[in-house]
Amino acid sequence: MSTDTAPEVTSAGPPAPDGPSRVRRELVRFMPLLILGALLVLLSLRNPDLLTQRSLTTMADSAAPLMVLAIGITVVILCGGIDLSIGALASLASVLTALWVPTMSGAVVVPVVLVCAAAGAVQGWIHVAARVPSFIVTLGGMSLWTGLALAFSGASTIAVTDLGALRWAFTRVGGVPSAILVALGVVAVLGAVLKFTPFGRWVSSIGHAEPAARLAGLPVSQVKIAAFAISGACAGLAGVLLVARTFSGAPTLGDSLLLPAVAAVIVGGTAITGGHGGLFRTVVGALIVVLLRVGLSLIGVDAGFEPIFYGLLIIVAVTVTIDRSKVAVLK
Amino acid sequence: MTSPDTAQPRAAAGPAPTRGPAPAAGGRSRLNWRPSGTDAVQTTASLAALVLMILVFSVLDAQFRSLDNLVAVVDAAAVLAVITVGLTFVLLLGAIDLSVEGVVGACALTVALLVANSRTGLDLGVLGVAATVALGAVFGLASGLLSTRLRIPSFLTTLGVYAIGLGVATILFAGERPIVEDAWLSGWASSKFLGFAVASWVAAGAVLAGWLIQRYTRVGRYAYAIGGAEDIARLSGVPVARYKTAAFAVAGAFYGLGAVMASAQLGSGVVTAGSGLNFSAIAAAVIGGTLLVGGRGGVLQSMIGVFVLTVLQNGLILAGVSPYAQQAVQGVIVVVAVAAATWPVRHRLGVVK
Amino acid sequence: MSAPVLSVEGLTKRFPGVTALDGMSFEVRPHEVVGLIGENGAGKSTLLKSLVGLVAPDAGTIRVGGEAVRLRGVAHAGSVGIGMVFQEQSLVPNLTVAENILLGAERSAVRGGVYRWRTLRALAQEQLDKIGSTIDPGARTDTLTFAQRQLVEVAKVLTIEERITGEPVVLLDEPTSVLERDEIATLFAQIERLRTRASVVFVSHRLDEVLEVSDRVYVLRNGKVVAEVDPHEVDATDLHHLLIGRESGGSHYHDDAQRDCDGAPVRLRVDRLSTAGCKDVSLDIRAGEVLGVAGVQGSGREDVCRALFGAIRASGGRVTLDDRPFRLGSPRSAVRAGIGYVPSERRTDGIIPPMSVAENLSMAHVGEVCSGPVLQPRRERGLVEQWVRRLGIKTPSPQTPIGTLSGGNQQKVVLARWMIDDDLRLLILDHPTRGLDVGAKSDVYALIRDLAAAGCAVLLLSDTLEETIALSHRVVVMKDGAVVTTVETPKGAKPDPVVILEEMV
Amino acid sequence: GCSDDGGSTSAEGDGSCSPDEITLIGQVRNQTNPYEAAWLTGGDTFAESVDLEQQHLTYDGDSQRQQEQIRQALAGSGIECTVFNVLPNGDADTAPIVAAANEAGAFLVTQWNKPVDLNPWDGFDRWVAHITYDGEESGYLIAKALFDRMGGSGGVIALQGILDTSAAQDRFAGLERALAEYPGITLLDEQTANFDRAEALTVTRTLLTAHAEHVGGVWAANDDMALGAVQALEAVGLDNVGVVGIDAVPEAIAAIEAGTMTATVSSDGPWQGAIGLAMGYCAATGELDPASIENDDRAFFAEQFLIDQSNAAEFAAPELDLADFECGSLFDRATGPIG
Ligand SMILES: Nc1ncnc2c1ncn2[C@@H]1O[C@H](COP(=O)(O)OP(=O)(O)OP(=O)(O)O)[C@@H](O)[C@H]1O
Ligand SMILES: Nc1ncnc2c1ncn2[C@@H]1O[C@H](COP(=O)(O)OP(=O)(O)OP(=O)(O)O)[C@@H](O)[C@H]1O
Ligand SMILES: [Mg+2]
Ligand SMILES: [Mg+2]
Repeated sequence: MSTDTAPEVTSAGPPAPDGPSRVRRELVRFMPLLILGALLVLLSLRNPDLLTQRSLTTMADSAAPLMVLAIGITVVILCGGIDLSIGALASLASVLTALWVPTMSGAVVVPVVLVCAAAGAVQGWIHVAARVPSFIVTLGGMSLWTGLALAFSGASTIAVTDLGALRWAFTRVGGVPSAILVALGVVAVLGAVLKFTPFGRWVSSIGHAEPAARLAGLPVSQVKIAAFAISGACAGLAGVLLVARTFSGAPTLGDSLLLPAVAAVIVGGTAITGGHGGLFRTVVGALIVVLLRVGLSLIGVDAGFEPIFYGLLIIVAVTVTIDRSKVAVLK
Repeated sequence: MTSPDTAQPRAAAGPAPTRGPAPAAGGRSRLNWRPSGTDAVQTTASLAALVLMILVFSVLDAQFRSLDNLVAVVDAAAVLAVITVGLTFVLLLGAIDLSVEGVVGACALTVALLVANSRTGLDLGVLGVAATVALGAVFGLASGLLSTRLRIPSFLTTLGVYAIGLGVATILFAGERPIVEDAWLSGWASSKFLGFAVASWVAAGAVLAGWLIQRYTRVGRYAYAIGGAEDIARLSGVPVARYKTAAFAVAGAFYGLGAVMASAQLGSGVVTAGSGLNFSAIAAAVIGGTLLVGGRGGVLQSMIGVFVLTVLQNGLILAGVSPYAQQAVQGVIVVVAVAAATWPVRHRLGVVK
Repeated sequence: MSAPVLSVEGLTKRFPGVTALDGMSFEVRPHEVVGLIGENGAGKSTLLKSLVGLVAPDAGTIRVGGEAVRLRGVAHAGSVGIGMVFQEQSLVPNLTVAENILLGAERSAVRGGVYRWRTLRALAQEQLDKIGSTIDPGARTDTLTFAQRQLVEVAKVLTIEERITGEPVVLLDEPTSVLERDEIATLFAQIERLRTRASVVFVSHRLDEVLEVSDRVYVLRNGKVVAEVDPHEVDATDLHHLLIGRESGGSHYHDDAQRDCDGAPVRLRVDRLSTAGCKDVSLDIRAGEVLGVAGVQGSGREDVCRALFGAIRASGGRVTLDDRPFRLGSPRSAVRAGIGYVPSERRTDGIIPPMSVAENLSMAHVGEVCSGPVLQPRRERGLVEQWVRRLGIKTPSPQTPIGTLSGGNQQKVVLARWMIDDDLRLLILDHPTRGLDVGAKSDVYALIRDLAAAGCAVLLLSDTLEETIALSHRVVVMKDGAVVTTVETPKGAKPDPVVILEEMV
Repeated sequence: GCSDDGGSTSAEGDGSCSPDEITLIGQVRNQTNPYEAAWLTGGDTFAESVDLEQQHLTYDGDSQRQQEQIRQALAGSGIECTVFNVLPNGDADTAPIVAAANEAGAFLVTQWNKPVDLNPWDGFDRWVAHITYDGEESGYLIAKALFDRMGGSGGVIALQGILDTSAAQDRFAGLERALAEYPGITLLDEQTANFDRAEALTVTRTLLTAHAEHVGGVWAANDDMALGAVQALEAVGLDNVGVVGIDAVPEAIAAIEAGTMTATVSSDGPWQGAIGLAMGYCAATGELDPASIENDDRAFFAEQFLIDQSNAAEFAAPELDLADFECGSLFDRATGPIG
């Protein structure tokens, strides 16, 4: 929604091919990484254990499901929408995984991801076809998927006894937790699709200026539905990762990951209004959020002060990471 | 060409003529003859959905249409209504507020510790309530200042303020719940006036106040301007940052009042007094037509959403829908109701995000 | 002559890749109307924006009433007496007209912190009365037409008269580009009236208008003043010459390039098309033909275009494209069938401002730069550079965000977007030259001629009747949603605009 | 010091920690309710008695966060001498916590939630014990107290906890058992209020419009909901309705003394907070060998007390008896195996 009458745009200007602003531009780009490093150093001053290799890999491992969720919703946010159903969908996925693992073994991941992708696509379709704001559709979706998860699981936890089938998602490959490799694999695949096919520009075109994108004949509805399907698929995969980690599926297992996932997207510097941002930023954002979530409790601050520090630090983090030149109006 | 005689027949020619490729996100798009904005459609749709829901439940369940139940619905909606009024101001800006539960938690403890209670020797009464509302406003002010001065999205500032509020609440709680012993405040929940709980009247007053602020003050009008087109508001010399901050502060004051009401109802200062309220309030506002893009809807529209949610919850319980199924049913009904009501006019809608 | 109320010395503003203002000097004297002309991108808007504090100059001084000032923003500029109507519309869509007119200056309508709607409305009405407008101050702004909104903007800037006791300066950046004849006349009358009270800076690409209202005209090129002329001593052709810095070769409209298409097959046949704004419209276009559609606001001609492109829903009608039935669906299906559309509102509907020139150019036919589903950046760069050269698009690089280009160059990118399709069958042009300078207009005319010569059918809606007649083979006249007549406008036998005007109203 | 099945005490680090090497960690959902706050206070008291400090972890009822915290804590140093006393968020969360702690070699006591078929003796030599209360029994005890107050006839409303927790399900099963024994009592309605006070208030309020005339009692799966129900009853002006809950939070005991509530069941938060640490501490110092504990004691129901007006005063200010936490008397409150 930037007009050239907006002061921000005037002062920001386009990126110069080179020149002094280039350094600043690169700095802005890597700011999320810098802040991640700074936070890590800061926290490890209080608890040096945090900087050990074991601790760092554990942290990366912890971040994996959150990262997968956040990557999925990044695509929807880039389109200018929001998907509130990802947490509930991940929970449903965990229930389905736990239910199907006995019969399907390791192959269970395929149907689960497909089902969740379909669930996402249905939400996308309703949003597009009935023109109901994505907020409302996915809000409804959230309740529905939770309800289904409760129904399928009989409102209880389903233990997975045959863990061998999901061992691939919870082991180490050359010292690196496989879950984080899975997450990075998703980033690589989706990142490639966004970068090397027109899909990426369609997504940001729609996020920046949907009417213009429509009038240029872009497949706006299809892209939006696809974005929701991707988000759903990622939620499904995150659900599988959760099962591998907790040895069980439960109807509310992933619910609490919704807000941290959106926070990861924003801390990474993707504009919540759509258009500008990217997956790499979200990866770093997820790491920052996880660091704050676990790091703070381990440095031993009092119960009341822990959330206060969390609140302050997350504000500091985003203050530094966000690229203000790319968004005219911050909402 | 603006002569009334040429414009009139067109305007009267039937239900708002098709505008197509509907106004851009900023709304600065081509000719548009009637206020057929997305928000108007949404509001009508929600109202229709609400009426439909009431009719269906009334047919299904005799209890539902009883006068007692009307009172129950209104009383149940009171706290949510007050919170939603506050949140509406933030949504009008095009911003979002996730701090509700934290602010309500901190304020709930504060009010319980300031009025006559089981823990502190204080007995400030009305003054305590006022101080709590002011504390809410301070939290809102913090959200607003952080968003506008640091220029970061409200999603995160308010998430941060939520955490801070929760921390403050936890510190104030200190392991022991302060029980409210102030008869006047407890009376908000237990005494009735004209059949409704005093708290419901307080809520009604708050809604009225919210509507007056929205319509007759700069904070209210500028919230519309900023939400409609922030850059243009700035071009016109509106001190955008100041009024954005003010809108957040107004919202915070309403959260403070909501916390006071919740404490009165719960009988003690509960850290989680606001649990679930943030989400319900956003949902209520959006369902009513106060859209997240800003500049659309308003306090009264949001109230439609509040009643959609409250009636739905009430009706499902009375209709004996199993608790297991309630969540699913609730989600489906909200989507179906809004979608069905929007369906006939969906082609008139602009960019829907 | 009296001392200038506003003067600028050595003003310089550099944007990455361009110098928008290059040591510009210029002054405005009391009760004077100063015309400002220049090609797209000459720096006119940048100059005016720096005068209301929206652009911070890199060097130079701005003096108001002889005193050097550093303007901090619109509100500050307003307080020293400078008000502006922006080139892009700048009203808040969801507020009432009254609120918009007084936005940021509603002090007198607010008492004790309470808005008094009645007073607000009355104050706004006063401003509207000045320009003789019948717009309802209580109407929501997004229910107004584009032109009505332009008038509201003018009314809004006039509030400066009441706010300032000294000598206000009113800056008008292309206020006329979307106005109709009589509205322009009202505006000019206003400017005349203002002259007794204030000074005016007037920017327009319509040279005759500038000559008509101005006391003095500055000609800008590349951020510098290249000439200062007395409008009584020059004519439009001289200005044209000064403006583009070269002889204008041949006719403005490239009349010679119009090719006959009498024998060509019918490309598009529209039979009884109806939408909410038009009823039973039938017309046909041949391959290689430019069909103009004339009509006033509300004649329904926009509806016809948009319905053909699938941007709005048609309630009835049959369309054949190259004798095959064509289902009106979405813009996407239209594009796939070989139809292109250049929307009138470039900033919101035409371009995606933060994205690059290259991305904006290739977006509709991205298949041209892909193999399989994979983008080929090298092929894209080649294609984009080729079109940038071919159309003379001025951009620092193909990677530059299109939002920073001047209007004319943006429009050329939008045209190129459709021209890269070899099988483009029909191009719908909705006010394609809105806001373009004479040079850019001429370039766009040439492109339209080329397209038609290559066999593409063109459906043209344009700002002025002259332009419509000059470019078209035939002109369909619409009124109140229906076709009233069709006028042949062949090469060498162009009818008088008055003939068509009579049918329109 | 990795685990080897069977759990021998000879492995390095097993039971050979000197008292000052030991780290004590207590983890609960949050410190924003009296019950869990009291739990941590109990843990602190015990830690003090052995000259240590208890590290507090709270996860805000967020399962993922609990896992993240535990795993991160286990990635620290000196793990073989670390003791965890954990309240898993739900049944699902116990298995990964147990697996991770056992693998890292930390001593662990879990409470409340555990899947039925996961047991400490199944090769988890570091998982000292699992302690819980017989939820079915608690639900039954308060139901009986309620029904007796109602004179064995009338209608009750049931407020369930978070549906997918075994605590909620077991307690409700207890209610059903009692209902079967009291034919004069009818269950008017059952709804979930998610263990939440505010929600309980709204839900009860709604149910009262339908059942105000017939309701003689409200059965709630915890005290918080019971207190919410009390407020709802007050708001409608019904004052002869019995309300029962579980947890024995101070407010509920006060309410029982004041007569607005009928009964609750004590689960003794301070004791729970201390006993888990004590068990782990004894195991770490070698005074207690987990492998030698009887299965019946490694996963047991702890003793619980019904609190009504007759004995409410005794429970108003619960005090820890440090003698309960001597290594020899750790299992005194065990009433039998889970199941
Ligand atoms: N915000 C900006 N960032 C980068 N370049 C800009 C910006 N604004 C203007 N420019 C560049 O500055 C030059 C002058 O632009 P300006 O808008 O002043 O031209 P103009 O004379 O008003 O043209 P037009 O007739 O099209 O309105 C152009 O090359 C334009 O691309
Ligand atoms: N009395 C009035 N005079 C002029 N404009 C008004 C007046 N009241 C509202 N408006 C304008 O009408 C538009 C809608 O505003 P608003 O949401 O306040 O009104 P509403 O939704 O139609 O009714 P209500 O305020 O009663 O809910 C706004 O742009 C507002 O500026
Ligand atoms: Mg300009
Ligand atoms: Mg222009």
